[in-house]
Amino acid sequence: MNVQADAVRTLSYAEALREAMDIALGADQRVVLIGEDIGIYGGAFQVTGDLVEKYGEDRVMDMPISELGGAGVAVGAAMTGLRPIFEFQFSDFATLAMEQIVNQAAKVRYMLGGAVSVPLVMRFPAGSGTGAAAQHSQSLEAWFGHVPGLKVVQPATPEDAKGLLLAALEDPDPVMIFEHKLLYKTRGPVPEGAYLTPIGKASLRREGRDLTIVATAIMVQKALEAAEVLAGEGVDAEVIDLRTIRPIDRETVLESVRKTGRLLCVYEAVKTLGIGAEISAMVAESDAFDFLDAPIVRLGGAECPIPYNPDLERAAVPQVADIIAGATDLAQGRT
Amino acid sequence: MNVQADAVRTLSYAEALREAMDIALGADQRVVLIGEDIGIYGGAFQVTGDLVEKYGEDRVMDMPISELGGAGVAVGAAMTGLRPIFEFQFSDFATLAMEQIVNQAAKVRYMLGGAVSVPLVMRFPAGSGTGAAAQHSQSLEAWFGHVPGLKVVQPATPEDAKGLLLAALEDPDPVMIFEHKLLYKTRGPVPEGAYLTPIGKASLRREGRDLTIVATAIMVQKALEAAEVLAGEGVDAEVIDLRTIRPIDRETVLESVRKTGRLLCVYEAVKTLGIGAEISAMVAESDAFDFLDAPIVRLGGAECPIPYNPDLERAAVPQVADIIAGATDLAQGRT
Amino acid sequence: MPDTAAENIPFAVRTYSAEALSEAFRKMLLIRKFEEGAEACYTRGQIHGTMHLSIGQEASAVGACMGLSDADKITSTHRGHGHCIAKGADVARMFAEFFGKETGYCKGRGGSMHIADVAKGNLGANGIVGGGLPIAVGAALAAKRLCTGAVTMCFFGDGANNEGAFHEALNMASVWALPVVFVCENNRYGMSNAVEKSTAVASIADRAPAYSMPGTSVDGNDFSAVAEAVEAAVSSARAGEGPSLVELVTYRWRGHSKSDRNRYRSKEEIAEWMAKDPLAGMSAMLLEHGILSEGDMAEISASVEREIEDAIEYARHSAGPEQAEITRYVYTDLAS
Amino acid sequence: MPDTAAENIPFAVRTYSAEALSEAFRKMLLIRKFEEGAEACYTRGQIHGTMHLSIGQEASAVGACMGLSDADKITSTHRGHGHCIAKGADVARMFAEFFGKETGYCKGRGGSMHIADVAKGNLGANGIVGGGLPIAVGAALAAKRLCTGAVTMCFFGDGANNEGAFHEALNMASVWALPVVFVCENNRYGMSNAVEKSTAVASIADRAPAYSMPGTSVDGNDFSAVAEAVEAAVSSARAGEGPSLVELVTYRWRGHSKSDRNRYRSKEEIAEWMAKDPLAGMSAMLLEHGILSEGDMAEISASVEREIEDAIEYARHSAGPEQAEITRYVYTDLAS
Ligand SMILES: Cc1ncc(C[n+]2csc(CCOP(=O)(O)OP(=O)(O)O)c2C)c(N)n1
Ligand SMILES: Cc1ncc(C[n+]2csc(CCOP(=O)(O)OP(=O)(O)O)c2C)c(N)n1
Ligand SMILES: [Mg+2]
Ligand SMILES: [Mg+2]
Repeated sequence: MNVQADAVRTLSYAEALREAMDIALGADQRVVLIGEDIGIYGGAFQVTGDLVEKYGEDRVMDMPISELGGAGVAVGAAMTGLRPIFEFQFSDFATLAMEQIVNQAAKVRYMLGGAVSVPLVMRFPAGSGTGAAAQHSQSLEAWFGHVPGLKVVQPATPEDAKGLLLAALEDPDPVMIFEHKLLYKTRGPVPEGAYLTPIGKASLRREGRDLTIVATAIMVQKALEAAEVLAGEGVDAEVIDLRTIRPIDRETVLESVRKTGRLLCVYEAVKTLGIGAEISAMVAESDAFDFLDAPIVRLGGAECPIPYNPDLERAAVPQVADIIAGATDLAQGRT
Repeated sequence: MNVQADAVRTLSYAEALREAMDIALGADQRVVLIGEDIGIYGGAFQVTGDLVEKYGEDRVMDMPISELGGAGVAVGAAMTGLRPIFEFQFSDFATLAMEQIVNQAAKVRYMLGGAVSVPLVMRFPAGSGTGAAAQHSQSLEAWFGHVPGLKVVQPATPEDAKGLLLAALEDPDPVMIFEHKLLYKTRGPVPEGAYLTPIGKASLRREGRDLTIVATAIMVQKALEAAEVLAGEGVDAEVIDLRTIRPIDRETVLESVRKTGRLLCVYEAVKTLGIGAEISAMVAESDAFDFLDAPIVRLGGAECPIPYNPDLERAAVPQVADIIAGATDLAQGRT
Repeated sequence: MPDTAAENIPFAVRTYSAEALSEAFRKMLLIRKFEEGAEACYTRGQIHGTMHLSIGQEASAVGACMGLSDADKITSTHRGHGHCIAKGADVARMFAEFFGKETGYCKGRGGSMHIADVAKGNLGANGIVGGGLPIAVGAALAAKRLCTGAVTMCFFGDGANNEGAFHEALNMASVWALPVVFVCENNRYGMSNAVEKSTAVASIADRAPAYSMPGTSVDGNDFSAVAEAVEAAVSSARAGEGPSLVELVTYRWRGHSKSDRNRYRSKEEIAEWMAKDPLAGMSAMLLEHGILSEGDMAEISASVEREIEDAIEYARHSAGPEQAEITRYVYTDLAS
Repeated sequence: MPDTAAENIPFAVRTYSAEALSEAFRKMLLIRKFEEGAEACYTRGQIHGTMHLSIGQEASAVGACMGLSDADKITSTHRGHGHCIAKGADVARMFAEFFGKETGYCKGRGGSMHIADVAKGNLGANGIVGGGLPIAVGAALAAKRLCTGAVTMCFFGDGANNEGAFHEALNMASVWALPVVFVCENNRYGMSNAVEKSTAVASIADRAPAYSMPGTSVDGNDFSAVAEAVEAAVSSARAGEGPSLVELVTYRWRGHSKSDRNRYRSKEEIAEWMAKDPLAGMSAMLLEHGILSEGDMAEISASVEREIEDAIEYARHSAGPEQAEITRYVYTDLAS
């Protein structure tokens, strides 16, 4: 696969993912897509789109509504020569397939002492904001961050969506991609051709001196918006897009905290035991602890299922105003 | 139910759990036990023992090997008048039932605006140390700590095992009890009759001035052992048994850290995103941050599945010597 | 026509009172108008989220519930408005829920995919395909242990029948001989996936022998056929004879949800099924057997339309939840 | 007896060469002695953890694998030692695994419940009941897409047949017409739960029609009957005719695992089944048809015993893994 990027144009996040799959299907006969309604329907979020027309039903496979079995099929196929990309229609349905993801995909290489590997890519439309209520709006990525054997990414831009999907396909181990549903229609520059966005590397999206904001997925966009407003108020925020939940890019986060002395973690998942807990703990047990000028603040989701009512739904996850308020407080906190 | 404790005798942890179920089955016709091999076999870990002989197969129900369905049956029964105690044979098999636990049991009350509740008790033999390898040795409690709607406890002593199980049965909401398998045969004083150990309250197991150790489940016993050794070396450790993972007893932990200025979190689960991450983050964002004299240290499980080889298996989770070493370093750390 | 031989009189006409039949007709019409009203509100942007309409499946919802009382339970699906109305819900509180209001059945927390009416025995729609199957078995277990005499009816789709939960639920219900009726609304598609491509059996009812339970398949658009098949299953459950599987073959006229472009099926197929309109069939039967006149029907229709209009008004004017109450109902308030 | 009509000659004798039959006998004996050796080591405290012995089920493991080559795959279960040996594993590396040694098939990381031999096509035992079912379907999908001509054989127990994974796996294998053979070793119990109490169908093979696939049930202690039924299923899979379900009715002589007190079954029942010893049946058949003499068998038996002794010695003297390598094999080492 050509890892050189060519020209740059604008695509939506969904289009960028589709382009990555198109490249992979075209380049490697072992690549197959498996999922519910990913064929003629084009995917619940139109990510696979018309790929079935180009590659046929043997390469873009609609499966019965059988998430556990389907994930297991993908695991078995990956163990024996295929390169499946498995789409969960909503990340919430991973709850049906935890057995295959956690007990099999994540562990079989280790349990067999390295005799097999599971080059499996799993895609998860995640997050709230679509009015689909508690069973279709969860952010469950932290669970998988707790599981050795898995790699977990959360692209925040179209460019990274494509690059991380292609990197996941090159990876010999199972990679889970959490795609925030509200990002699908967002647009951004996406290089043509094949390129790899490294798994395990955070991205410094904005430099700043006063505090570090570590954000994931859609919160990266919100944090950047907040940072612009904060700049006007004299607060210079550094924004790090974590990109990978497992393994975490420790050094990029620590370096920033050593510089700014203040850390705000922003994520959509339920606050307790979300990724912000790990970021905070990682910093608090590192040498960067000595550079901290104020408590580490987390802005996470409310401690409730995602409600249906749109006002409550918005209130259940951090918004730009919350980030501004949190950052302002933190910047003014004791030194 | 009589909530007064009577005399005190010694029971094993498994016996204490059985006694709690015996009391409940005797006192309330709505209580039923559901699980695999909990009848004539007495449970994989002999926790239900001979209860089926006393209460019959309608109250102590062996179920087919159908964890998702079984958990769903328990949810439906709890919604409509029974008080099921559902035993997962190993906590690892919760991976098959995450759908019912997380999407249904945890959320249905909220999704229905309070119109129903799910008074369901789930029991999970958990943890490593039995040579059963990667799929039978996991510590997955942190996942559930991330899920609003659930309560999660980890009793460390026979007394708490009984008291928390009885408290779980009195609770109108779903409660998950993680029972470390290596604790089943440990013995301790257990009051007779019915009594409730409060869910959401940590227990101060040992007072100390130099550092705070927050431990869960079997790590409580290891931390107490370590504390004795540390005392001989002039390090006075305070040991808190967290007991409940969700909701966390914030105040007990913060108060201790305000006093000692040093915090060591010890837990068996994989370190990354385990409960120690939440404890650390909770402290680091609280006023107790200002009392910290050193980084917050976490001692968690290794970043791998639990290996079969016994030496590796031991090395995969914190041992007494690790706690002593960690506490010694921490106590000597900068002030 | 007093001379007609009994065997030519449909089961429903033979079995139910004129009042009951008239009420069934009214409910079917109410479902149709409710769905049309919901669709209109959705299109106008008054309802957010997504929505799965059951237009075309009215006979199945209402026919199946004929043998149930309020003490009996149902578990429903993402396509659950019809079940909810069939089980006796108030459409005003349903609309209020869709509008996200505090007066809704779920106080605005659940929306269409979680619509429920616990007082009438509806334990709730479910956003998880197959999620209600084991829950129904649990409700049946509770009824059996508590000797309530209640039956639980579990609605699910053809797509759901390929979930592991289906297998586990039917197996347990059978080995424990529980009073539950599994009603599969086979509308030929699980979202875009045709039954022929997803399901390794010609008729879902053919899976019943794998659980040693009776399985029947009937025209789900024929109110009387539905009622007959499901009543038999309910009676047998109530008599302690254990579970049954009933397949109701039907069709959804609208797309799967509001984002469906219908690319997986043809206009002709849709038209063919629209010609088998269950409401038309019901009207014809009631007219033929003199249960209702055209005039009666027009009156019912007018009252149903008013009911829907009033319900939408009620929903619109109800108050939404307080933001401060966002975490209320996560746990039972032990103080209160 | 050259005059015997062909129909009186067992399938196995008609079909396989003397060498193949002798090898099958050797493997059955090897399994028996392996399990006895493992049990002894366990009792002596040389092996830790738990262990599920397949004594009594040797005909099923060896008979089922008769039609497979190394290119064909199997997925196995927690009771997987027999499958592993039947598929051609080296017992020394198996013992080394049980002893937790670096020379073991899993380098000491997996133990009995994860024993595998990927080079011979054994994708591994599984600690999760039913865990291997969808994985087998995936391996069959890969074989079909990559046109390898390989068949996948999926072993599972009667207990596993009530898992949702069973339903989903069989359904998908059927709708996609994949080259997989589902072999249910029905040993009458899932741990302590008797089939009659856990499974709503008289014979597991009766579940095949729910997936429109052939289902057969045979005496799993009769090597020839097993080979005949499974060979047919393998051929049909290889010919592109899709999956089959074969039930092998057998019995485990030992408890479920080492902690079993056998309270759920009677001594008489165990004795009855021990009288149907598959090894005895195999010996009798080979003697009767002049394939092996008593002397041949004694020789094979002696060599098998030596093999087991040597294997245990090998395992004992092998080195264990380095503690520093505890996280090795979690991820592929991209540097190497
Ligand atoms: C476990 C799960 N998988 C997938 C979905 C997405 N989804 C919602 S409805 C549906 C189709 C269900 O088909 P069927 O059971 O036939 O019901 P119908 O929509 O036809 O009424 C799908 C795939 C879901 N909600 N839950
Ligand atoms: C998902 C899961 N549930 C339960 C268990 C515990 N367990 C291990 S083997 C077993 C019985 C399996 O019965 P069966 O499939 O008939 O196989 P057998 O042991 O009889 O060979 C049980 C309950 C498990 N390992 N995995
Ligand atoms: Mg359908
Ligand atoms: Mg068995």
